[in-house]
Amino acid sequence: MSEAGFFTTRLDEAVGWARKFSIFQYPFVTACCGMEYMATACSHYDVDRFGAGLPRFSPRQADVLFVVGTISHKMAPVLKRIYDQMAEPKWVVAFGVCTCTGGFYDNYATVMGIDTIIPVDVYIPGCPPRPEYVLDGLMKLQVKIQEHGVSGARSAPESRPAELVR
Amino acid sequence: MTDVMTEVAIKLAVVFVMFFGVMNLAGLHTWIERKQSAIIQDRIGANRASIFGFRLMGLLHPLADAVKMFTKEDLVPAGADKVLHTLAPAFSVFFALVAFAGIPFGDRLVLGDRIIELQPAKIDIALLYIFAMLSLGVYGVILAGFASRNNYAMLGGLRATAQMISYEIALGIAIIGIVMVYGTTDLQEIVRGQGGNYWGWIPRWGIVVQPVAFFVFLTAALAETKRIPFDLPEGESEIIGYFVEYSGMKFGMFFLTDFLETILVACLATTLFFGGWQVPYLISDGFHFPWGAVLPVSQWTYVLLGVTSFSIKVLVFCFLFMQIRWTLPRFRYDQLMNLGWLGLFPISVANMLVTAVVLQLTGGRP
Amino acid sequence: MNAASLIQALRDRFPHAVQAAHSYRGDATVLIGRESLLEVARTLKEDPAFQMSFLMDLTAVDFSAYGKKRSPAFFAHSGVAVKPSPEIPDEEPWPGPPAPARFVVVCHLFSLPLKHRLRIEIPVEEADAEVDSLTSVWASANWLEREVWDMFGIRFHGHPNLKRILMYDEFVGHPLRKDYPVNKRQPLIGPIN
Amino acid sequence: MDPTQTPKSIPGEPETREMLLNVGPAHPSMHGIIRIIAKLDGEQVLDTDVEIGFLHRGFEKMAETVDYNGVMPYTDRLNYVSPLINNVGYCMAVEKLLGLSVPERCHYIRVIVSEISRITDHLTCVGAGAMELGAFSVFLYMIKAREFLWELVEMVTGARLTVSYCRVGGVKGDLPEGFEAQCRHALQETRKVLKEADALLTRNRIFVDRMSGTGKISAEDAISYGITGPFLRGSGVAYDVRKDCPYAVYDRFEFDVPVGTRGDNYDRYLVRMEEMEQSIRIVEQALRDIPPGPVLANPETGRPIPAAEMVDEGKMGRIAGIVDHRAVIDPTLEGAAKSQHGGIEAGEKRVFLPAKEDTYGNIEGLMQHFKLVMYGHGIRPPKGEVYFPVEGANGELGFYVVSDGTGSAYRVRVRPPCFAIMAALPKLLVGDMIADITPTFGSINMIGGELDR
Repeated sequence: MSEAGFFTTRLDEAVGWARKFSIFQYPFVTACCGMEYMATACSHYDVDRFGAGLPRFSPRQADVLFVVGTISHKMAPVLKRIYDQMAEPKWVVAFGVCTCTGGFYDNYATVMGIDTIIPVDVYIPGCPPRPEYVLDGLMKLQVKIQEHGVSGARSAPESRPAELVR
Repeated sequence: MTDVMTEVAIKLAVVFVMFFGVMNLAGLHTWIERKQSAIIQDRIGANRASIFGFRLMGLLHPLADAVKMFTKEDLVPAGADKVLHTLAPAFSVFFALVAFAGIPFGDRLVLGDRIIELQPAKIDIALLYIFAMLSLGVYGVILAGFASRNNYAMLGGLRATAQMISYEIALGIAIIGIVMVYGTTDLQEIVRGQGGNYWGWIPRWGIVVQPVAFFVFLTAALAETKRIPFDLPEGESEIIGYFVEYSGMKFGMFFLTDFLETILVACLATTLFFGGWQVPYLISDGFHFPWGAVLPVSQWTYVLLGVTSFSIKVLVFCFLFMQIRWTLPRFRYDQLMNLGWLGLFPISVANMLVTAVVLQLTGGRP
Repeated sequence: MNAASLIQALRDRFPHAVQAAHSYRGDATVLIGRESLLEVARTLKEDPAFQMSFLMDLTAVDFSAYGKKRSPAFFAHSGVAVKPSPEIPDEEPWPGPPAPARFVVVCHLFSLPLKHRLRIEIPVEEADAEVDSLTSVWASANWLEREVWDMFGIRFHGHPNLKRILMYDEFVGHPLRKDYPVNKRQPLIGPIN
Repeated sequence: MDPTQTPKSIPGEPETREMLLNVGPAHPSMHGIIRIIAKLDGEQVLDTDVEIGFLHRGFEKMAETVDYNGVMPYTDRLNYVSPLINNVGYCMAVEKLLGLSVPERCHYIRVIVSEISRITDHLTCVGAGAMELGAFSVFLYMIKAREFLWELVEMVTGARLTVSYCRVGGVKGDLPEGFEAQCRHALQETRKVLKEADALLTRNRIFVDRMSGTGKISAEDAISYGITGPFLRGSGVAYDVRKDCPYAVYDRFEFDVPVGTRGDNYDRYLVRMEEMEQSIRIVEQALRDIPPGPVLANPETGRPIPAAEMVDEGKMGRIAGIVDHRAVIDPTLEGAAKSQHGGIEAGEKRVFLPAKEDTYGNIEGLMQHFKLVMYGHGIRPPKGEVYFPVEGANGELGFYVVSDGTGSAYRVRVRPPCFAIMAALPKLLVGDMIADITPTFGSINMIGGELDR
């Protein structure tokens, strides 16, 4: 490692550390998964232990967009807009099978995976995922945030490129 | 010349102590609040952030929050007034901070022939000054609401305006009782006036003389800090709040203001009603207990005890506010107005009149 | 009032409006023409003999694929057919869907004071899919009719605000019709997946 | 808009205008899927327009594409706060269509799980309502109690939330060992939490002031809007499907139907709190009275014949339990008697899935499982249409099923209880303040899956 890089690396690490322990989430709760989201946030599982216990209902202030529950085609533009309104750096967690792939609602009304609309960082499958899965997903997100760094680009989105077709 | 320099240095030191204490307490406040709510709610609360493996019971989480907010993108919504949008949070924090200048946090310290007042700024009208600053702080909220070009923020701003105006009146009139009793608006003098005991054992604190004023003050002051049950301008679940369009550190500044104001109100309540830095039975040369025992203490110990006593009282008040925050639901707009104008305002006026009459009858001594 | 007497009472009251009736599995059902729907509905709600205070549900069935549904089975009659057990009455077989009409609008009524239920079915042709709105009788018909319009494309004459309710305005077609493919998507944004 | 209500601008006075406020669909108290466009005069709501459909997932269309038991997972996701009641409702509708009667123990189990679900639903509703008023701790207490009940549900069904516990003709499995003790423990914990919540809310002046007098609806209006459940009972109408049209074994239990008097949010809160008590009471009675026996029985013999036992009996020549199946054996092994297979199946009423031991352990069980579960197989009810209502957590939850005699339903329609209440929302909100949108909406207990399906 070059000497000039030393400071940058340290800074990256410090900022990554701060970001991963201060996750203000925007819960975009639509459906069944919301119940497990609640369970995760409440006393038994307590997501606040990871520093993610402060949901912000303004996308401007949120760091992580938790998309919780099925997204229908009617809802898709709203989701996209919320994502656009968020301030950088931002991450997206797809919570539950419906947001990951559309689940068993393979029909005219639902979006087959939100990664067709917005990039997704962490997928938490399950219908709905148990709180333990959610905590696991959150820890994976923390690792990802730590690796992101202050200047570095986001690690490549694990999704198909969003192609806007009207 | 050197005299002036020393004077300035001492003043700076005092200001620094106050500033340092307040800012740290504000940081700590978030941590206490998180932990305290966790205890109320059968949770553990934030505890994962660690440096070199030290978790310190989650004490590092506020630090993480602060660093993160500094590195977050700052957004100004299209159509918003850029200047005002930026000014608003600065306004808020600035006025909340400068208000602390009037708070005495200890008795005077005598170093040789130099007398150091443990109060950042010695102002004769400290009480009025603090109120003025509190009122100006509202402009931050109003500006934030109006500059954001967002209906929710606008509603928040409107609510804040109405709430502040109505409660400041009750707050002011409640305090007049205290001012009449102690005959001054200088906070240091008010605190000094609270030294000594009634009948030898009840401390001569404001709450003993003005119990009604205390409860009016506490309620109105709670409203002033915009916390539950008076958090209408924020109202998370109804209107997201006047800061809905703020991101990054600008939002952080509003966040900070919230805590600063809580601490300020706790300081005021302590100063006005709980004897400020007074310790029961302690006068400048030592403890004089009601049963006649005397425990002499040195001057330094005396001052330090005063500062400690002040801090503990402030913390107790902060804790009380948190306890209320996690227990009660929120008022509605009209109920808030009713409580302010039909409840607190008449009570405080009546309290003022009764105080005046009693003072007249007793010849001006409490 | 049990199902049979309820149907009889209705037949006596509206000899021409009631086209058919059955009480399959004890559910009193009458088939009435759409021209007399409003009159029947008002009477059912207000007449002390019926007192149908609730319009519990209003929906429709598209019978265009009835009997033509391709079974996905290897054998047409695969699966476990079930005959009813003796203690449950099955004296009256189900007459089947009303023949020429494609749609049937189905209302479920309930009388709170008399505790009886009634199903009204109104056959509707595809070419002229319009029924009188029941909003003037029961307030609950408002959204339910909007949903039927949205899902089946049946219009309701006299409805104050007949527009889509579950789908978005840009959506073309009516998804619960049998000829709408189950996964034909019309996304607002994003690819057609 | 009524012109008399619109404040006119007077020369010299500042102009007053209404403000349009768009609440939702992404709004903390709108549960994500409602848009309320409110016309405001200051804080007062003059007019509202409610838009729904943001969670339309095509339940009714999907139900037409899968077999009868395959609809079960979709019903879980209708009212996802009390999925067991949906399961029970759908199963009982199909059983009515089939003309099946299920064993007594199964009825009791269904009652127990339904009531547990009802408690979880009301807990969530009251808790979320309190949270939206700012009393955050109450919400966490409620969810804590719900967690105890969910552990119980998980113990019975194997899943916390999307349980798919019922089957046409019974339930998936019997109550597990130690259920009763665990259940009593969970109910005790729930009672404790209810007491805490009661202490924090019921006589809390701020809470009472916020709730009473807002979101008012009269009994006549409520009936006209088709509102049922706690919402209707809050308006003083004692309509409860469990009492008025009893299903399963509800007529055997003693319980009260709480009713309100004023039809405001506070009454609905009280009704819900009391209903949880009554549900606990029902569960306790059911636990006391539950008879032993099969949970998935052949209605003909009254007990299931495990396939293994059937084989063993057959080997020993004791075929009394088997003869009534009138099996026709194919004489040529080439399928000449295939046409008669319909006849074999017509006598078969074992529409339930066999126990897993049987499925994995012997060929008869496996075949039965295959016939019921595999794609293209499954139950084939007679042609017909039925409507079956149960008391869901929000009101009358009705399933209307039309069968064309094939393996999948021709049409499945749900009568969603909160759809009717949501239709009345504009009426409830007008005249109140913005801040009242939250508690009124909370008292509806809108569940997206059920509302938009």
